[in-house]
Amino acid sequence: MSRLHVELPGLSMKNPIMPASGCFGFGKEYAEFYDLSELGAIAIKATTAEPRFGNPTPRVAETKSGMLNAIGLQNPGLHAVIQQELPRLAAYDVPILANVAGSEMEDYIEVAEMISKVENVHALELNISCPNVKKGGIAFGTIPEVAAELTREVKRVSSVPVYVKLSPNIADIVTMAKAVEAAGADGLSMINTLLGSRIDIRTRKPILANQYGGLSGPAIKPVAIRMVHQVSQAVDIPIIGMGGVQTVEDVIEFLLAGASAVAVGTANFVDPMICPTLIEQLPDMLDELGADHVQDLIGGSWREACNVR
Amino acid sequence: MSRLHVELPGLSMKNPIMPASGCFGFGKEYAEFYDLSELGAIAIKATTAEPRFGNPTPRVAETKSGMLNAIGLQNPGLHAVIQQELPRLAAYDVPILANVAGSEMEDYIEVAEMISKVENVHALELNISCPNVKKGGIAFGTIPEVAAELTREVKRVSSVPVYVKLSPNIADIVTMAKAVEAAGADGLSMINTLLGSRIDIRTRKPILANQYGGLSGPAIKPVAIRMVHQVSQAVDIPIIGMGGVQTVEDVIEFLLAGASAVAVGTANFVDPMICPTLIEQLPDMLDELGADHVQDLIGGSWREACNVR
Amino acid sequence: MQKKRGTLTVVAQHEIARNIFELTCRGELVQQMREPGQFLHVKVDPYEDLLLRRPISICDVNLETSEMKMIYRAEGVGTKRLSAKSDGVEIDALGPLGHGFPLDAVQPGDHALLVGGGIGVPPLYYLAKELVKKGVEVTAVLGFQSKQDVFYEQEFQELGSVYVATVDGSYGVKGFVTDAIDQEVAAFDVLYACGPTPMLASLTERYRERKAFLSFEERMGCGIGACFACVCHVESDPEGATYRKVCTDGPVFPVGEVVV
Amino acid sequence: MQKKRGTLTVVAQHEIARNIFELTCRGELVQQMREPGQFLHVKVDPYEDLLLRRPISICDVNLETSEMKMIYRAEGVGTKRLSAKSDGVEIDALGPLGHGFPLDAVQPGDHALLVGGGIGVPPLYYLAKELVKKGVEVTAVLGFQSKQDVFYEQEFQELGSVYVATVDGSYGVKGFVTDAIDQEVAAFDVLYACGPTPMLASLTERYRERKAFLSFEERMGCGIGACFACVCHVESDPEGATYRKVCTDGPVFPVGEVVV
Ligand SMILES: Cc1cc2nc3c(=O)[nH]c(=O)nc-3n(C[C@H](O)[C@H](O)[C@H](O)COP(=O)(O)OP(=O)(O)OC[C@H]3O[C@@H](n4cnc5c(N)ncnc54)[C@H](O)[C@@H]3O)c2cc1C
Ligand SMILES: Cc1cc2nc3c(=O)[nH]c(=O)nc-3n(C[C@H](O)[C@H](O)[C@H](O)COP(=O)(O)OP(=O)(O)OC[C@H]3O[C@@H](n4cnc5c(N)ncnc54)[C@H](O)[C@@H]3O)c2cc1C
Ligand SMILES: Cc1cc2nc3c(=O)[nH]c(=O)nc-3n(C[C@H](O)[C@H](O)[C@H](O)COP(=O)(O)O)c2cc1C
Ligand SMILES: Cc1cc2nc3c(=O)[nH]c(=O)nc-3n(C[C@H](O)[C@H](O)[C@H](O)COP(=O)(O)O)c2cc1C
Ligand code: FES
Ligand code: FES
Repeated sequence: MSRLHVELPGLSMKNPIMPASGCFGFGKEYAEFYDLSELGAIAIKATTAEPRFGNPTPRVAETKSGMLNAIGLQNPGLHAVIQQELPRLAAYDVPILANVAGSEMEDYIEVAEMISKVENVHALELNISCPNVKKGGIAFGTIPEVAAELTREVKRVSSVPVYVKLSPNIADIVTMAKAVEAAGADGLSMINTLLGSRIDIRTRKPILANQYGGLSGPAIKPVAIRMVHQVSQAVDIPIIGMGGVQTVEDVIEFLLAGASAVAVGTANFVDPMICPTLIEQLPDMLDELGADHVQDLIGGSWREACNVR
Repeated sequence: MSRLHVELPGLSMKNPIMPASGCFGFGKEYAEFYDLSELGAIAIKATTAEPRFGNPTPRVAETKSGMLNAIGLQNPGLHAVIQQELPRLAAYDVPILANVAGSEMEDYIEVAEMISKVENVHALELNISCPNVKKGGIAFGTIPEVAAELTREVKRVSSVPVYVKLSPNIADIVTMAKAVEAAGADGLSMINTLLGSRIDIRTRKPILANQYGGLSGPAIKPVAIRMVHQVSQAVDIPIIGMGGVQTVEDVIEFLLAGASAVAVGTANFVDPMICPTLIEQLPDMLDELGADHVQDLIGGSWREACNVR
Repeated sequence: MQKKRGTLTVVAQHEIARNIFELTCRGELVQQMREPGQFLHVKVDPYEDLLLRRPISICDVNLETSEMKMIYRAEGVGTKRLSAKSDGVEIDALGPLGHGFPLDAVQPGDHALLVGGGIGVPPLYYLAKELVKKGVEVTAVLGFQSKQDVFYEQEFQELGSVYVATVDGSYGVKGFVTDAIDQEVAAFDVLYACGPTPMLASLTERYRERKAFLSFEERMGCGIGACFACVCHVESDPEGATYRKVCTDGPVFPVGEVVV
Repeated sequence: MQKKRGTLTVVAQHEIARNIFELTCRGELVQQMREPGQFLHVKVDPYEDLLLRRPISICDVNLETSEMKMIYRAEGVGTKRLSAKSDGVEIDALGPLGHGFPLDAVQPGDHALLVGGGIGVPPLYYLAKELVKKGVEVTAVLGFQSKQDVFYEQEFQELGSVYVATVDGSYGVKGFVTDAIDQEVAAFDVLYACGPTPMLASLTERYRERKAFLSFEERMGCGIGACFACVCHVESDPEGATYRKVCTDGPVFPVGEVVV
């Protein structure tokens, strides 16, 4: 077994690196830069039952060491994803994590049931940051009971393991993580974006047409590291860590915090080659840190045995 | 009345700029750089009933466009603040906002009652981000009912207006803001720091001795702007906005978002002259934006009349 | 897999009008810049506070010297930093990206009208050169705010007729490019334009039935089609889920294809 | 109000040992650098991704030319960026900050022992020069990891006797500075030291009763006493609320004053 290999529920990964959902489309664009089979896994763009155009533009704004996005879950809909996007990805030797979104419990269930049956979908990632229309727009991801119920329902219909993608916009991430673990989640993805805004001082209006958007990039890494560190010590399911990863040192930091794999989001926009570059740099980094295997680092910031060597 | 003057409960400010609590000590150090009377107000370091040493070091860590701190509310205690620090500040023509902290309701009440009686204390700022020892370490600032109760109790004993300083580490900042407003808060300060962490990949340990710390600086500005934008539309009390202010454009962004005054924290460490520099730059910026008065900008991103001009 | 990312070395940088900079760079990547109207996605510097790349049009290309030019307005923090780069500095660029102006829409002997507004002028220059090379007659109508903002009038003059409009009337025709077209331009076979949205909107209204190609701007994330930041509606389904991406389907679209 | 912030212009920068850089700067601020052992709080560059300043000791000062030297190890991201600065670049510095080594603790004719470990060596150089100027005899014991890390041996030799220790024994005495002291140094009137915490701890243990001054390191925010980042306990109240700030009360403390 290679020193980079990690084994997560449903995802047998050559290495711990995957692009994060929404930051890699369905892979087509990046396939022009490198062979997608090099990746540990791919998290595809959020899929909803129906096609969605998403929010009006501008949809992105830059912030210091970060960016805001309010794409609004634009995607071609479940049918097109199954018919067109997933078959194209089947050409690569890489497990797929299908990000599932919706505005009602039923939407999630429909998408989860159907998409989990596709041969090259190896796991689902429930995007619980979406506002629940029926519950007055409150995000599924802010109330542990609601998130747990959603997890349970999706687990019931899914043919593959289910990861729940946690939103950082809450006071107590540990309670949330435990609730979805208890509801049957096979793993966690964290973190999604922090809710933010920027105002254009000349137009006096928010830059984003949607007013608010999700903050990602290096700016949020400390929040992500803190949450992974807290949650990994409180749950028994693996964590896909993300938020601001740009360098191989960032990857190590997430592993030490307690992530079993690491997703790279915004950095793909800055450097389309970032994922293969990080994968290439990992072995030397392991040597430098005196680690035989990526797995020796997981949770190393709090696991005693790990710190001793 | 000067174009920079703003009038807030208890704080008659020559200009909308004040240093943020904990980032300015009790002013002594900055008095070596400029005349403190130039400032709109001063938020002094959190004061607790007893002297506190705070957390072990390292207490700060750098993050991309931000920093983490876990000072742990080090301060000389109520008595020394009243005897030594406040009298020294009385020499300046500047209103003082006294930041009050504690780990029990009674601590807050004691400090609030005593410190609010000091002549040159013009308002209190309740730091509700502190963990409540009796309630199992849950921060006062994460549960609206608890924050409201604290606000009510402090209002009861305070001789001056009370600002409540909100923590951003919650899902629903608007509910929190409304709860403390209903409990009698005269104003809001927002935001305090986001909880974060960094791990040293060589030692494999969190850089901060305390493991977690508060994230401040430009990295968090989008979160602060979003929260000020949301809350200012939902409450009728004024907001002192803060989080990542470094430039005069940032000041304007906070005003447009809905802040009535702006506090500058971390930037003082980078540039000790930042506050007077911003104050000096404001009039030209108003000219450039075609604004007669700072007050014309407050809430300009959502107040219709303001956008028309 | 064609290489789409490279390092460009600054060869020269000049302020050619008020806040308008002409940046000349050299690098291997230039060999791929064969389609006028494409753009580069530029990382202003290696520092991470300005996280995103900036889209800047390719203004001129010299395949023999492997040199290319960009022209940009130093307005925001990124373009201001870019304007401080001096000779020898290396710039990380992604591109050439997107679909440019279709050259096969004109025949030798045809008359092409090129309409540029402000910072939309640059991509038209490389286009003009390629059109002239092909034997197409070129007329350029360039609009600016004021006399101090005018640039590249001379350069376009070497390739065909040029009419300048300024909003304040301090130079050329007073008013917008459309005023200059009305006063100066008789006929044309194809229209190519790049400029601010109101300009594109009025050109769309006027020339919807003509052979016309417009270059659009939108805030971008990736620049390569992956993030869905730069999406616009199409006229045939203005409220629906059909879309075009400015970064990959555009920035140049036939008139009437996308909602301005 | 004495001005404590200024711009220093890079005059020269050299790598003088493995990853060790000597940076020479010129500026008005230098005129205030009269106390060996003080430090500058340096903003590595104007970009905001590296938000905080870096504390770097003043290593040498030439009041006539208004030039000063810093020596630092390029290890983290900030010092690496600093090492790329070339002549003419301007650096924003706060300082001189803190309390340095007390020169009045020695009399002409006294013998001072200066003990430096690795990147703790630099501030001792300016100290050595000032001591020699005062007529004090100087012996320097400098500790490094390995031969490739040794720097400034020659410079100290011009001022007095020098003994070098390397941990791996590849140069000088094998072992720590304390081994070199044991082997080479007979007596001294006052000890001045700067280096890693374990070194300061063992010097404290040995020389607690002597006249000794140690320079401490702590992560800093403001560097001027306002943020309480750099606080340490005092030996007389090791668990209590009494404290010293490394940035303003230190970085140099009499032995036994603060908890190592
Ligand atoms: C296809 C295309 C081609 C372009 N060609 C040119 C050109 O040749 N010359 C030129 O001067 N400008 C051109 N622009 C506009 C140019 O991209 C912006 O002026 C530039 O990004 C502003 O960056 P800044 O850092 O100065 O501003 P900031 O406001 O600091 O930028 C912050 C963020 O907003 C984005 N942004 C701000 N304004 C615009 C804008 N108008 N369009 C797109 N993104 C924006 C930036 O890219 C960045 O991500 C082009 C835009 C597009 C989409
Ligand atoms: C009073 C004083 C004097 C110093 N003098 C020198 C000197 O003359 N030469 C020299 O090479 N080094 C000196 N140091 C250490 C120097 O400050 C650090 O090596 C430097 O800050 C590391 O910055 P970085 O960006 O390379 O590392 P990073 O790890 O990227 O720095 C991140 C943050 O941590 C801080 N930090 C990291 N390591 C240290 C450290 N050891 N001490 C304090 N802060 C740290 C940085 O200042 C920055 O805020 C001194 C430290 C102090 C407190
Ligand atoms: C443009 C953009 C689109 C995103 N879309 C999705 C999405 O569809 N589903 C999802 O779960 N997360 C989405 N995210 C969040 C990312 O997957 C990731 O959690 C977050 O950006 C933090 O990682 P980063 O800092 O590396 O970008 C999106 C992020 C960005 C920047
Ligand atoms: C070192 C440090 C100490 C702080 N101490 C306090 C404090 O004692 N009380 C308080 O309410 N906020 C404290 N804060 C929070 C700031 O007042 C401010 O809310 C926050 O840092 C965001 O602003 P900034 O990004 O401008 O720093 C502290 C912040 C820092 C960086
Ligand atoms: S900019 Fe990312 S899809 Fe166009
Ligand atoms: S670094 Fe701020 S008090 Fe010492």
